[in-house]
Amino acid sequence: MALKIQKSFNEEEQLWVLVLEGEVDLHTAGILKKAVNEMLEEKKGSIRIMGDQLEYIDSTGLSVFIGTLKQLQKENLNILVRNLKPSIKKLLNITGLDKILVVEN
Amino acid sequence: MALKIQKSFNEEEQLWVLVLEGEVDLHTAGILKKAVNEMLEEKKGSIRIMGDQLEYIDSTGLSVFIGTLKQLQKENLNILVRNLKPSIKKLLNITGLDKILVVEN
Amino acid sequence: MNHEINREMIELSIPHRSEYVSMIRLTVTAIASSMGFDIEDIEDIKVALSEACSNAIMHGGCSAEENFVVQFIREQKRLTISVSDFGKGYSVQTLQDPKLEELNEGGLGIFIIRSLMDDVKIKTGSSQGTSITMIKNLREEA
Amino acid sequence: MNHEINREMIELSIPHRSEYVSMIRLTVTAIASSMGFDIEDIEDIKVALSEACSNAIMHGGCSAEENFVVQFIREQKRLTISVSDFGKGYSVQTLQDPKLEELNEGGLGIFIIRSLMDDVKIKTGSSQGTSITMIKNLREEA
Ligand SMILES: Nc1ncnc2c1ncn2[C@@H]1O[C@H](COP(=O)(O)OP(=O)(O)O)[C@@H](O)[C@H]1O
Ligand SMILES: Nc1ncnc2c1ncn2[C@@H]1O[C@H](COP(=O)(O)OP(=O)(O)O)[C@@H](O)[C@H]1O
Repeated sequence: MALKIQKSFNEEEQLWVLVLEGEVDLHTAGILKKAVNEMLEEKKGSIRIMGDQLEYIDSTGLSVFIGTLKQLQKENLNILVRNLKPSIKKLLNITGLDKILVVEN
Repeated sequence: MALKIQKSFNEEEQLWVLVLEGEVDLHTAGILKKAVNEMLEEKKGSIRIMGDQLEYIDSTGLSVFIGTLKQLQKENLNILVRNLKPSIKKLLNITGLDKILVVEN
Repeated sequence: MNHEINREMIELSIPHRSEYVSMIRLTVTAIASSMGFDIEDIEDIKVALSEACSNAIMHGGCSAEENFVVQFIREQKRLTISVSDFGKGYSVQTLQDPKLEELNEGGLGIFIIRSLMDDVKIKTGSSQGTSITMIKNLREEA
Repeated sequence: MNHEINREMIELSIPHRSEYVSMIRLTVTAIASSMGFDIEDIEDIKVALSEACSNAIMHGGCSAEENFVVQFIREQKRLTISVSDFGKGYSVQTLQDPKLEELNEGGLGIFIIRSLMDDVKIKTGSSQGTSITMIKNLREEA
């Protein structure tokens, strides 16, 4: 399974919505990084990640989040995550990343 | 993926309907054989195999069909197959089994 | 995925147990689809490989503690798969085409492999083990 | 599926390429689920194994033509997985726990493996290659 990415800017909330579908691993993390960088070049804003269809992520994907957070925090922006699977929540918890980005539910 | 089997006797057409779901291979062919034998012990009758959800079969499964045909033909009964995937039809064609059992569509 | 590969080898060593045949199908599906084989070819490859593995497990005469080996060689335009067991072997000369009209339940496996794959070679012999090598070529785009 | 197994070994040899990590996850999912691990444990195992494979691929320093080896040892009550590369190795002593508050992008992999698996051992050293062995125990039924 590969990774599909949908991005759109939510004008109302003034943030990027990023729908991730599939698996983020060593093979696909580069695609995620590229998509995020393009978004932030187009327009600076917080990013909400929709995790409903995110089946898998590991440290190679979390590193992309961390790198992005570093950029965003300078401008007081953040990453928000929504509807993550329990296994992925567990990973954020283990690494402490859930204390740095915003887990919306 | 394993194999799930549903069997029921269709009184109107006086035949067994066998719904196969999943994969018939070396590991699961024994379950199929057992199910068929139990059916025919309960009541002799032709067997219609519903292939809508049969994802995979190979010679270990075809051998069960052939062994069953041997029993059925003695009583002028047969095996009918319906809604098979193209790859499975191809296999019946290669082996010539499509000329011995009844392919309903 | 489209970088140039000259030749890559993937090898799987598996116990002589029927439970593992479906896992081997998962593996070859992943390999073949990433090479660009279409659904029909992938199904052909899955069946042929399963037949070879079933033979190793059923006929090799090895115990479940012993392993057999599946090797995949991935080249630009073809996939070569070998299944090798270290079991009792057999005599290829005695193989006959299946006679389905007589409703023989056995003898279909190697016939099916030869029908579905582009090239098949068998190396076997009494107590030498058996190695069957089969090739599927990627079809040229129309 | 419930026959008695004392100890079975499955081995996979794979090129140093990121494309194969998802295939390795398929393999371990099949093994772990047939052993009776629950969904949560299977996810833990998938992540830990992927981390180890990513490290072999990223840090081993091997070319894509070389292979690394994943070995699964399946016992009644536990699964032992080793990932071994024949690359440049490293010094485990210098490993530090990740400092996420400093937003370091690296150094999470081994920390995650240790968090998710029941027992982890690393054998490595300059130009000796690296072998990481991790164990997950089947939980007793409640
Ligand atoms: N790996 C093997 N080891 C030993 N004998 C084998 C092996 N593969 C095939 N054979 C022999 O060849 C015969 C034909 O095999 P095959 O065409 O697959 O049909 P089947 O498995 O249904 O008998 C088998 O019955 C067996 O005697
Ligand atoms: N298989 C390996 N071969 C060589 N070095 C390795 C290997 N695995 C880990 N390392 C070293 O250990 C460090 C920490 O690994 P890890 O915790 O997985 O984090 P990361 O991969 O993000 O750096 C790596 O940066 C690397 O220097």
